[in-house]
This record gives sequence, structure tokens and C-alpha cells, in this order.
Amino acid sequence: NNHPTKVGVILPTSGVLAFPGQASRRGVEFAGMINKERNGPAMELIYADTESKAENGRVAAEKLIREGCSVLIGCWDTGATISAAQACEAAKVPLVINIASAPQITEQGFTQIFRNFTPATQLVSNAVQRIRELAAKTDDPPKTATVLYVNDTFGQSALKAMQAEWAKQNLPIEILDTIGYDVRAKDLSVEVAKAKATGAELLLPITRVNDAIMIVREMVKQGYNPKAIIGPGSPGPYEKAFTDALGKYGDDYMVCVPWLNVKNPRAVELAKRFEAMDSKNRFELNVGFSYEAVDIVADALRRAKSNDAAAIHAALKTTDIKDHVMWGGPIQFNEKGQNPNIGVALLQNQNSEPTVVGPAEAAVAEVVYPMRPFNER
Amino acid sequence: MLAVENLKVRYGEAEALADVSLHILPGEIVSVVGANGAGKTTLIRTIAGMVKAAQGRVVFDGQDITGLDSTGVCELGIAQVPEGRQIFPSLSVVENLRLGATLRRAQADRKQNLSRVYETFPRLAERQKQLAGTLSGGEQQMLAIGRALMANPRLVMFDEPSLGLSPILTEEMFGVVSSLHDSGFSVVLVEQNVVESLELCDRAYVLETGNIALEGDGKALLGDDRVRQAYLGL
Amino acid sequence: MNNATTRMWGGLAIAFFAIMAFLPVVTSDSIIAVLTLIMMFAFFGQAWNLMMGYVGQLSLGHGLYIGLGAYACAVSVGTFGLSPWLGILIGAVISAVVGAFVAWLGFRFAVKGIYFTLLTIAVAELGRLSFENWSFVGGNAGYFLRVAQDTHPLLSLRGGTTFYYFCFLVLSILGFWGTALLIRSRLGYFWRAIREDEDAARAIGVRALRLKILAVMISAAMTSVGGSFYALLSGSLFPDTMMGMRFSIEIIIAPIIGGMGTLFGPIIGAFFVIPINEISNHAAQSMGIFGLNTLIYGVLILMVIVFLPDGIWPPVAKRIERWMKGGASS
Amino acid sequence: MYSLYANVIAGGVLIGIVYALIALGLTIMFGVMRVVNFAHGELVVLGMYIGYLLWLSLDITPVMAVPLSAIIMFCVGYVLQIGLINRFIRRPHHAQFILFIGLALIITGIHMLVFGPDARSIADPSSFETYEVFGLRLDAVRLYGAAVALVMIALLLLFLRYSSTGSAIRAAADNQTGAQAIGLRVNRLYAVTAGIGVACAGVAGTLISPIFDTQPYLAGELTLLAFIIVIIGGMGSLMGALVGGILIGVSESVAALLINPAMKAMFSYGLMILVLLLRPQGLFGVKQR
Amino acid sequence: MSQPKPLLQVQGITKRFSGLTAVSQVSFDVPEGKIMGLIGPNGAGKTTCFQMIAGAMKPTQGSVVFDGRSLDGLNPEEICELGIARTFQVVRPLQEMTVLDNAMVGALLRAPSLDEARDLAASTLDQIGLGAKKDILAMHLTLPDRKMLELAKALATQPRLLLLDEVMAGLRPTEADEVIAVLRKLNGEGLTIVLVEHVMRILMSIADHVAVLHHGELITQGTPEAVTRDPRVIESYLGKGAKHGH
Ligand SMILES: Nc1ncnc2c1ncn2[C@@H]1O[C@H](COP(=O)(O)OP(=O)(O)OP(=O)(O)O)[C@@H](O)[C@H]1O
Ligand SMILES: Nc1ncnc2c1ncn2[C@@H]1O[C@H](COP(=O)(O)OP(=O)(O)OP(=O)(O)O)[C@@H](O)[C@H]1O
Ligand SMILES: CC(C)C[C@H](N)C(=O)O
Ligand SMILES: [Mg+2]
Ligand SMILES: [Mg+2]
Repeated sequence: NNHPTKVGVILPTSGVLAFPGQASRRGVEFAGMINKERNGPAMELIYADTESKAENGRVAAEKLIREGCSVLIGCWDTGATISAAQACEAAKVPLVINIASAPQITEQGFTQIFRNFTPATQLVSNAVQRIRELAAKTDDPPKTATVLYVNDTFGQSALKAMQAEWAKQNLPIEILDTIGYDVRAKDLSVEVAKAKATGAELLLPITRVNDAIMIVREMVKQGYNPKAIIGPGSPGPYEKAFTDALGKYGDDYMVCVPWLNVKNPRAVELAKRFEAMDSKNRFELNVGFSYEAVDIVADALRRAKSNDAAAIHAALKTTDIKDHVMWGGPIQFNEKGQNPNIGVALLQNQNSEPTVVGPAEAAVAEVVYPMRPFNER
Repeated sequence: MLAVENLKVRYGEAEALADVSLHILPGEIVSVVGANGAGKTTLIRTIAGMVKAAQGRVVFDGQDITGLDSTGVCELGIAQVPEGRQIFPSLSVVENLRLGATLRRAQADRKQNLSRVYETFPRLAERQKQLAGTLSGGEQQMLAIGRALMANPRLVMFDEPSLGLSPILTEEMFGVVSSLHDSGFSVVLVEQNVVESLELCDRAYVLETGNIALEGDGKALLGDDRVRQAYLGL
Repeated sequence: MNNATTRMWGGLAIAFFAIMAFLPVVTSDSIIAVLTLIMMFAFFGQAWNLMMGYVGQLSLGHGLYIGLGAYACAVSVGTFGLSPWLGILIGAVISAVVGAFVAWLGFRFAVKGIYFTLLTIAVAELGRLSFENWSFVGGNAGYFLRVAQDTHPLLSLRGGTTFYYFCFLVLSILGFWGTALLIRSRLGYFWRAIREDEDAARAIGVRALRLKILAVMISAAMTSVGGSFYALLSGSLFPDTMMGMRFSIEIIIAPIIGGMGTLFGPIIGAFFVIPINEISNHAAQSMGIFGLNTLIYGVLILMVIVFLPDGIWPPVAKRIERWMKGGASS
Repeated sequence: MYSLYANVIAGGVLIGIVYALIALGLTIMFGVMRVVNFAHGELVVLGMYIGYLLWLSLDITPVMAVPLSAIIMFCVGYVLQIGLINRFIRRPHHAQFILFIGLALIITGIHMLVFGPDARSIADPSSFETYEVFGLRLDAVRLYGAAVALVMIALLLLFLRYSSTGSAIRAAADNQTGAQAIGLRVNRLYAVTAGIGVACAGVAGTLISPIFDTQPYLAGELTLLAFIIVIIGGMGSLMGALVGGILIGVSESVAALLINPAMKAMFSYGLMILVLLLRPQGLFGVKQR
Repeated sequence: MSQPKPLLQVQGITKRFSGLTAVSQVSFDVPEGKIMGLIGPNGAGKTTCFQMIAGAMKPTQGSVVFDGRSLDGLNPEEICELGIARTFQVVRPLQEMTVLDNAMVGALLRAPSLDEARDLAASTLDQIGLGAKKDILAMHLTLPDRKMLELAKALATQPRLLLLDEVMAGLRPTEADEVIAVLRKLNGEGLTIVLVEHVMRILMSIADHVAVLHHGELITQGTPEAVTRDPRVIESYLGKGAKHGH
């Protein structure tokens, strides 16, 4: 087949989620470029924007499928992903999920999805694991915690997963309160005041980017200095917008997310190239998993040797990529379309750089604990 | 003093004034009568610059004022007591009066004019602070007249000042108009009370569907039976 | 309107809908998808127009009824395993009741004009917020219909592009026809009287309260049915997108741009508004210029409302009528 | 507990005063021209971008940028009124509605084109400052914002009450034909009013730019916020806007404390419905207008 | 003298607007088949009385009885259905509907079908001389025609009692005479009328009975001649040198 395969890419490139959406798009574009350099299978990447509205996932997917795409990548956000998956299911076109963490995605009976991202349950169980390791390492572990979570599809499923995991692992840290806030909240001063009033020693924010910034800004103003801030698997601190907006106040913030395999020289080299091309951006999770999604599609195309959606689907089913950029085992998909082998790292912002501080086998730096009070920075 | 020449006015496709010419001499009371919808209000509004003429000219003191906006016209000393009074109901009586003197020509004499208005209408002086909207119909009419006088006018145009007023207030109204005349203002009077207004005026025009049908001495028109029947509906 | 002109417009409507019914044979799926949206908005517009164009009640909260219809149907199907037809009915009843309540509130407390409009916004937003925090329907996290099972489309009301196109086409036809019947009945006279001057109408015996409530109920129920179908089409429901202000605003642009208080207005408006939206979205996305679509869309609707104060349809209709008459006499 | 509530209420009052300024812009345009500006939020966001841009390019803090922002936004309002809104004054509400929706889309489109969709935050050191007053910890930017807003509101009230232009504006609001009949330049008064209304929105926007991150999509919410306040305070009433603003500022914050913050907006809408039903003219509104 | 039984009984009605008492303790009877005039200075409360009788305003105190039935708590439309029709002082035509449709809305109150309503409306319009203009939109009518349309809408509801609020104000005398003739004829057919007019000539020529309001109070009532001779009426309303009725 000489015609390039049309690959649809659905991302929230405008609206509330534009920041990570556009980062993801850069990852896809970068991967397309690398693929061409390596003489990979011919692909034509066609983009569609969800405007950060979940239901537009379906609209975008249908549109791309009508335009002849035989495989889709997307959608960064859980809501949009489920909605796109419905269209893919109806049209029998595979959807490779770059990022989206809600567990229900793989529990809806979809046959066309392939998720190379950790579901919230796994994300959180790893996160709880990381917190346990951290607590074990110090002689001054936090005894109480408060959760601040964004009240949307992703936030709710992450919260649910976390509460379940907390009980299951029987962590000796008491959760004092869980405070939800609106996705479109323009200011979080009351929410932070409320969290501060609980006196929790550990703050567990489940956020998107903008709200993560608002939370820290309010914490600085209100002088709320818990022993640690650890995001149990949510976006925010590792993104450029966050470190740019907060500078030194953004340091010491931790988050548990899948991350670049910093010990793989090829991956590190790729990241360096990306950052050299585009000094304003970082090769973080959004870029990385979007890059990897294209890699997965390219690999499947190479094996399928066809533009036919069914053939691509079959090839995706047998994916097995050992050498890849994100930290974790080989990329494989189970019967539900989930890659179970993704690792979760503990990142901490140090000097405005997200730095891997755990688990031990992946860490490149020592963790700063307890967090330095804001007014002493 | 004021001359209207071949005025034609349209509202969209409807013609309100077809071809109207008339004039007013200094110190005169000129009455304009005519059926509903004859175009009396339109005439006044056109002179006042609130409606644009399609054709014709309005000349005041030898100056062509046809294209002027209402502010420009007022500045020249043409004031009006508009149909339906059009006072400012949620402003106080004084504020209403003061606003009558916003124009440049009137600002200097504001104090003096105000006391003159209070002299003419002692009722208004009593109710300076009251909101205009709570005045009775007759008082509102006085206020509208007073407000017009605040502009230092030379010509005052009245549009149906007695509409909806009780007989006693109507009578008072005519008294005020004639006393204005006595103190030297020129007056254009549009009225439904044909008899009183014709009796009061120096000259009169009868307007019929956008055209001047008749012109002449008010009392003479009243006396002519044919005119009474055909045009005045008496 | 005399009988001859009524017949002429009726004929025109039949011809138009007949052409619409044949379109799927000759056009591609992507055009059908856009036409589906057009028919959907034409139908929503018709429903809204009934209340605003003919009864003079400006609602900016019709998204509420879309959402109620959507959720009622989706939850009936997804959670209770009922037939979608039943879900549609349940949604329509709920919406009618809620609509009646809003209308009653407004009437009872003499909330009129722009204040009534703001009341509709407030109730709709309150509805949205309640749904966003109601976990039974998924709250902010959304409610997702499972993938359609292999049953007959007319039973499950799940199908492909063309299927939903016909669904909304049929709804449009019913909406058009029903509205036409209603406004030519006694009700139509009373409604128009209320629209012109409610107090004056009441003084000559028009039972404004019931009639207004009735109009809102019909309009809400119609909107709700459209919402149910939309839910089935979409499969994923979020309070913000299903019943937010945005939807409320979107559905009224077409009938106003098209020509309010006319039967064809909402359809013509939808034919103008939706393609513009699609084309400008496409342009902006392929060029990667974000905001261009919004800008183009805004400029165009602004131009229509500035230069065609009554909307697109009335002047066109006048011309057609004149042309037909001219044709008859010559 | 005391300090939690006191802090939150104080924060609510401060932000409420800025809300009041937003609402004032809306109410003044409604009171005088009887138009309901559905693009108000977009204009607030424009003011926010002005604040952001001046900080970014010239390093002027938003409070200092207020005079410039006021002038720019006044001109925007003036021109909009003369060019567009004026033709719609006598047209029905739904036509005005489409006009403003069109305007809103255009403004948002321009914002997106120029600034992109991302939230822009002002990372000035000043936006992390706080003051301790009576054991309360007050956010510096909110404090400045409220102070400036309060001064603006007071100046406006004085202007409308005592200046001759002010009373002419009130007269034009009261009776347009009457104003024209006595030679007031109604269109110019309208333009000045629109200028003031938009300037209020813009200045408020500039003031909140260090508090809320600037982004195009904020607009719709701000428009609704202004509506809620105006309904509660009374359409066309300036005092109403002030009281309504503070009320909403406080109730939003307290509601977030008492119930789930995600549900706090319900409180405001509930309040609005209650007012609409029990006192449709608003707390300070005049009946029958 | 044997009075016919009163069709309308106004019993001590009072209306207060925050602070202001617009109508205070007003009582009067309107006998069936008669024409009654209601006069008084501007702001005396005449229109307010009509508003309360027609149900558009609720009296602060007192009640209205129509044909032996109390109207307390009834809506305007219910009162209209009982047989009371009214016109508005400031005319309120249904602007964007034709003259015929305006009258039809009123006619539909009693007509069982659209066709019958149309016939009834058309004959009502003919009766008051608006027949030729039935297909014009109401907004294009001149003021006198609007006043007549106001009358037509009211008549199309086939009332037993008609409340007319200054329907003839602003009409030229000859035009007013035509309306008077129509009212006389209707009255001859059994319609009871209450009318408010400032033009004494009109009132004198058709009213059987006149009631005078002043500052919201009923100061006197009686035959037109008696009332116009009453010094209080002359002082507060007519004026000394009045030679009314052109
Ligand atoms: N704003 C307007 N738009 C359209 N037509 C108008 C307008 N104002 C007046 N007309 C029409 O123009 C004609 C003349 O009206 P105008 O108000 O000047 O009459 P008038 O003699 O003052 O009547 P009246 O005695 O009722 O006050 C009428 O047919 C009227 O319907
Ligand atoms: N809705 C209202 N709110 C407050 N005051 C009112 C209201 N309606 C009427 N009034 C006042 O009540 C009094 C009586 O008014 P009404 O209209 O009944 O007088 P009227 O006798 O009909 O006078 P006119 O001859 O001028 O029509 C007036 O002082 C008026 O200002
Ligand atoms: C961890 C996150 C990147 C998850 C993603 N934002 C989602 O909505 O599911
Ligand atoms: Mg006139
Ligand atoms: Mg009256």
C-alpha cells in the first residue's frame, strides 16, 4: 500500500484543557517527524479539537472516521475519550488512547480501544505505595491528610480509586477531609482555606494545571505549609505553565505519574532533541505518551501492512514493544485493551524541574522532605 | 421669525407631511389645528430637529435650520412642550427644571429663569423636591412648560397641552399660554380643543392629512360654518 | 393568511421535506452528519419559537429541557433497561411538568419580560448544577450509554448517521406540522394576543395563565424529545454540555436569525447557522488558528441581525409571495 | 474556626466589591439604555487581558494599570455604542440578545486569536503578598482591587448625582423623548454611558487579573455573575449593584465553606430565584420600571 | 320611583399604593340598562376604579358585586367571562395582528368555532365603522381608529356591562357624535355602560347618572344636570367660567 495511512488525532487544543492538549499535539507532531526520519510507515496525521468539551470526542471521532482515518489517537481527557470510543466502536475503528485515566474506559465493553496509560486505580495504588515508601524513609511521617480534587470525570474516578486504595493498603495516615471544587473554578481561596483549617500535614491535590497553580498561590498567601504536597496521579506540577507561573513556590511539590524512562539513553536523547527544537516546552508526560501513541500506531501499521481498520486492530492486539521512551515494562494490551505494564514514578519539582525521586530503582535525586515553608524560600 | 417652506416628511413609506408651508411672526400666537394624524406633531418635531425632512426648508430668523439636530435648534431659542409632557418622572421637580437649562444659551440665566418659572407656577415652587412622576397631570403639564421656559426661548411650541386634563386644568392651561404671549414669547399652539385655541390665537392653520387646507384669522375660521363642518368637525 | 397562500406555503414545505428525505441517497455521510445537526437545531428552534415567536415568552433556559430529556432517556435505557421510547415519554412528561412549574412561578409572582428570561436562566443553571452534583446520573463525571447492542434500530433507537438523520428529519416535520396546526387553532389566536399584550388579552377573556403554561409545556416537551434523541445519538452526557447556557443560547440563534414567529424561520436559520459554524470550525482547525471560527461565526450572526432585523426568512418570503402573485397575474 | 470564617468572609467582601463594579457597568447600561449587555463578561475579560498585557510588556502592576485600562475601555464602549448598540436600543430584547451574543463571540474570538486559549497568570511577586490586619490575613491584590473599585464606585455615584452630565444621563434614562425635546444630545449621552459601563467592566477585569487567571472562557461565567448581582440588587440601581456584589461575594465564599465548594454556585442562583419571585425589582430596584 | 335592580354594585372599595390612597371608600350602584358617567379631576381615581372592577387590580378594601355575584379574587379573564368588558385609557391594541384578528380574540370567548368568531368579529367591526379596515395591522391604525378598535374588542366579548375609559378623548366632535350614536344603540339593546370622559358635552348628552370622584372619594352623584350645578364639582373640576361642550 502506497497511500499513507490516515491517522486521526483528537485532542483538547482549545478551551480549559488547551495547555496539555497542545503539549500532546507537539508530542504527536514530534513523533511524526521522527517516524519519517526512520522511514517508518507512511502516515498522514489529521487533527481534531474537542474544545475541551467531553462530548466533542464523539463529534471529532466521527468526523475523522468520515474523512477516512483508519486508526485514531486521543483524547487526553477521560470524558472525551469515552465519548470518542463510542464512535470508534460503532465504526469499528481502533482508538489508541494516549492519555486518559478513568478506570471505566476499559470497563464499558469497548473492543476498539488500546490504552497506553495507567488507569486511576493503578495510578493511585502506585501513588499510595510511593507515599508509604516516603513515610517509611523519614522519622517524621505525616499523620493526617486532606484531599483537594477537581470535580470532573477524571477527578471523581481518581478520588474514588484513592479512597479504596487507602483503605486497602491501610495506610497510617488519616484522611481528614475531601474537598471537591468545580472544573471551571476561577479562584480556590476558600477551598484552600478550608484545607488549611483541617490542619492536615499532607495535602493530596487531584488537579489539572490551572487549578494546581491556583492552589499553590493560595497556599503561599495563606501561609499554609503542610509537610508535603503529593498529587496522587494528576497533571499539574510537571507542566511548564506551573513552574513558570510559580517559580520557587512550585518547588518541593510532588506528584505520582508515569514518566519518561530517565535511565533509557535513547529516551533521554529524544527528550533532549525535543527540548532543543522547542525551548519553551518540556518533554513531559503529555508529550511522552502522545509520542508513544504514535509509535504504537506506527508499529502496528508496519506489521499490518494495510490501511484497513480491522487489520490495524488485529496488529494492535499483538503489540509488544520492549524498547520505548516511558518508564515501565513492554507495551502490550490485555483483552480489555489496557497496557498493564506502565510504571509510576514519584516526581518532585526541584529548581523548577520535575525530577524523579522515587521509586529507588528510577530515582535520580534525593527527595526534599518536609517541604520548605513558602516564606523561607 | 420662523418660516416653513414646502416641508415633506416621511416615516418609512408613509408620508406624514406632504407639502407644508407656514410662517410665524415675532410675538404671535399661531394655532395649528387638524384631525388626529394630520401631521401636527410631525410638524413640530420636524421644526425641532427631531425628525428629518425629506424635502423643504425651515428658516428661523433668516437662518436655514433644516439640517440642525434638536440640540442646535434649542440653542437658537426654539423650545417645545412636547406631546405627552415627556417630563423626567424619577427626577425631582428642580432637577427637571435645571435640565431645561443645560444649553449654552440658557446656562447664564439659569437662576433668574428658575425664579421666574416659580413665580409663574407657584405650585412648582411648593413641590421642588418632589419626584416629577408623582405630580398630578396638571402639575406635570406646568412642569413641562416651566422646563421649556428655562431654555431662554424666543419661540415656544405647544403640542396638545390640554390632552387628558380636566376642564378646570384645561382652562388654566390656556391662561398660561396667553400670559406667555403677553410677556412677549412667540407661540405655536397645537390643540384638540379647537374652539379655545382658535379664539386665543392671532392666526391659524388647518392641517389636513399632511397639507395646509386653510389659513387665516382664528376667529374668522371659527365663524365660518362651512369651515366648521368640513375641517373642524364642530 | 388566506387559503391560497396557505396552500402555497404548505406545498413548498412538502416539497422541501421530500427533497430532504431523498438527500441521503445522493450525498456523503459527512454531509448527512451536518444535515442531522441542521434538522436537530431546526427542531429545537421550532420548539423554542413556539414559546417565544408565538407566545412572546423569551426563554434562555431551554437547555434545561434538552438535558432533562437527554438524561431521562439515557438513564431509563442505561440504568433501568427500559425502552428508549418509554424514556422519551418520561423525559417529555418531566420537562412539561418542570416547564409548567417555571411558567407558573413566573406568572404567580408576576415576573415579566426580561425578568422572566432571567428566571429561565436561573432555573436552568440551577438544574445544571444539581445534575453536576447528583451522582446517580454521574454528576460532573458524566453518564455514558453502553455500546449499542444488536437490536432493531427502531427498538433501541441506536443506529448510524443516516438513522439519526431520519430521526431528526421526522421530528422536524412533526414539529413544523404541529406548530402549523397549533397556530391556526383557537390557541394560536390566544397565544398571539398574549404575545402582543398580555393584560389587554386578559381583559377580553383570554386565560393567559393556563395558555402560557400550556405553551411552555408543549415547548418544553418538544425540546425534551429532541434532547432524548440527542442523548441516544451522543452516548455520553455531561450536565454542562447537555443543559448548560451554551446549548440554551445555541438553539435560539437559528430561529432568531431565520425569522422569529414564522414557521420556516427556524429551519432557514439552522441552514444558515450550522454550516457557518461547521465551515468556520473546519477552517480554523485546518489552519490551526484558534478563535478564528468564533470570530467568523460572531461576525456573521452580527451582520444578519444588523442588516436583516426580522431575520433571513421574512424578506425572502415576501419576495417569493410577490413573485408567485406576479406569476399568477401575468 | 473564627479565623477561618472571618478570613473567608473578609475575602468575600473584598472580591464582592470588585464584583459590584462589574455589575455596576451592566446596571448602568440597562438603567439608561434599557439594553441587557450579554457581552459584559467578555468585556471584563478584555480588561483582564489589558492588565495582563501591561504587566507582561511594561511590568506595570494591575492596580497601576487601572487608569490606562479605564481610558481604553471607555473608548471601546463609546465606539461600540455609536457604531452598533445605538441602533438596537429600540429593538426587542431578543434582537439585542443576538447582537450581544455576536459581540461576545467576536471578542472571545479575538482573545483566542491574540492570546490563545491558555490561562494566563500574572506571576508578579506582588500577587503573593498579604497583609495582617486584626488577625485577618488579607490578600494584597484583593485589598487593592477592592479599594480601587470602591473609589471608582464612589466617583461614579457622585458624578451621576451631582454633575450636569450625570443628571442629563439620568434624564435620558428616564425619558428619552423628553431629553431630546429639551435639546440634550441623547446619542452622545448614551455613548458616554456605554463608555462608563464598559470602563467599569474593564477596570474590574484589570483588578481581578492577578486574582483569577485570565482566559477567554471565563467570560460567560462573569456575565452570569453580573446578572445575578444586578437581579438581586435591582436592575438599574447603583446602590443595588454595590450591595448585591458584596452579598454575592460573601455568599459564594461562605457557601463554599458550608457545603461542597463544587456546589457553591447553586447558592447564588437560589438567591437570585428567590429575589426574582419575592421582589422582582430587586432589593434596591424601583417598581414598575 | 322604581329603580331597576343594580347590575353592578361597588361597595366601599379602597385602593392604596404605597402611601397614596388613590381610591377611598367608594360605593355606587349601576342599574341594569343604564349609562353611568364617572368624572373627576386628573388623578381622582377613575381609572383605578375601573381597574378594580375589571379585576386588573385587587382592591385594598371593599368589594364589587356583579349581577349578585361577588367578584372578589377573580382574574380579569374570569370577570370578562361573566360579562364585564373594559377599554384601556391608554389604548392597547394587539399591534401585530390585524383589526379583524384583534376583534376575533374577543369573539372567541363565546364563539364555539373559529368561523363563528370571525363572523361575530366582522359584524362588530361593521357596527362601529371599522369594517373597511379589518385587514390592516392594528399598529398602522390612527389614534381614533385605535380607540374604536379598543371598543370593538370589548364589544366582541358580548358583554352585559361595558366600562369605557376616555374612549372619546382626542376625537373631534363629529367623530365623537358617531361613537355616541353607537353607544346609544347598544344601550337600547340592553347593554349597561359606565364611562369616564372629561368632555362634559358628551357626558351630558348620554349619561343617565353621573358620579364624581375627587381625591379618590365619591363627592356626589346624581343626574348630570344636578351634578354640574354642584358647587364642589364646579370648584374642583369644571372651573368657574366653564362653557364646556363646544
Ligand atoms: N414614528 C412614526 N412612525 C411611523 N408613522 C408615524 C410616526 N409618527 C407619526 N406617524 C404617522 O404620521 C402621521 C402624522 O402623525 P402626527 O403624529 O404628526 O399627527 P398629529 O396631527 O399630531 O395627530 P394627533 O392629533 O393624534 O397627535 C400619522 O398618520 C401617524 O400615524
Ligand atoms: N400603579 C400605580 N402605582 C402608584 N400610583 C398609582 C398607580 N396607578 C395610579 N396611581 C395613582 O393613583 C391616582 C389615581 O389615578 P387614576 O389613574 O385612577 O386617575 P384618573 O382619575 O383616571 O385620572 P385621569 O383623568 O388623569 O386619567 C393618581 O395619583 C395616580 O398617580
Ligand atoms: C493523569 C492525567 C493526565 C489524566 C487525564 N487528564 C484524564 O483525564 O484522564
Ligand atoms: Mg400629535
Ligand atoms: Mg384615567
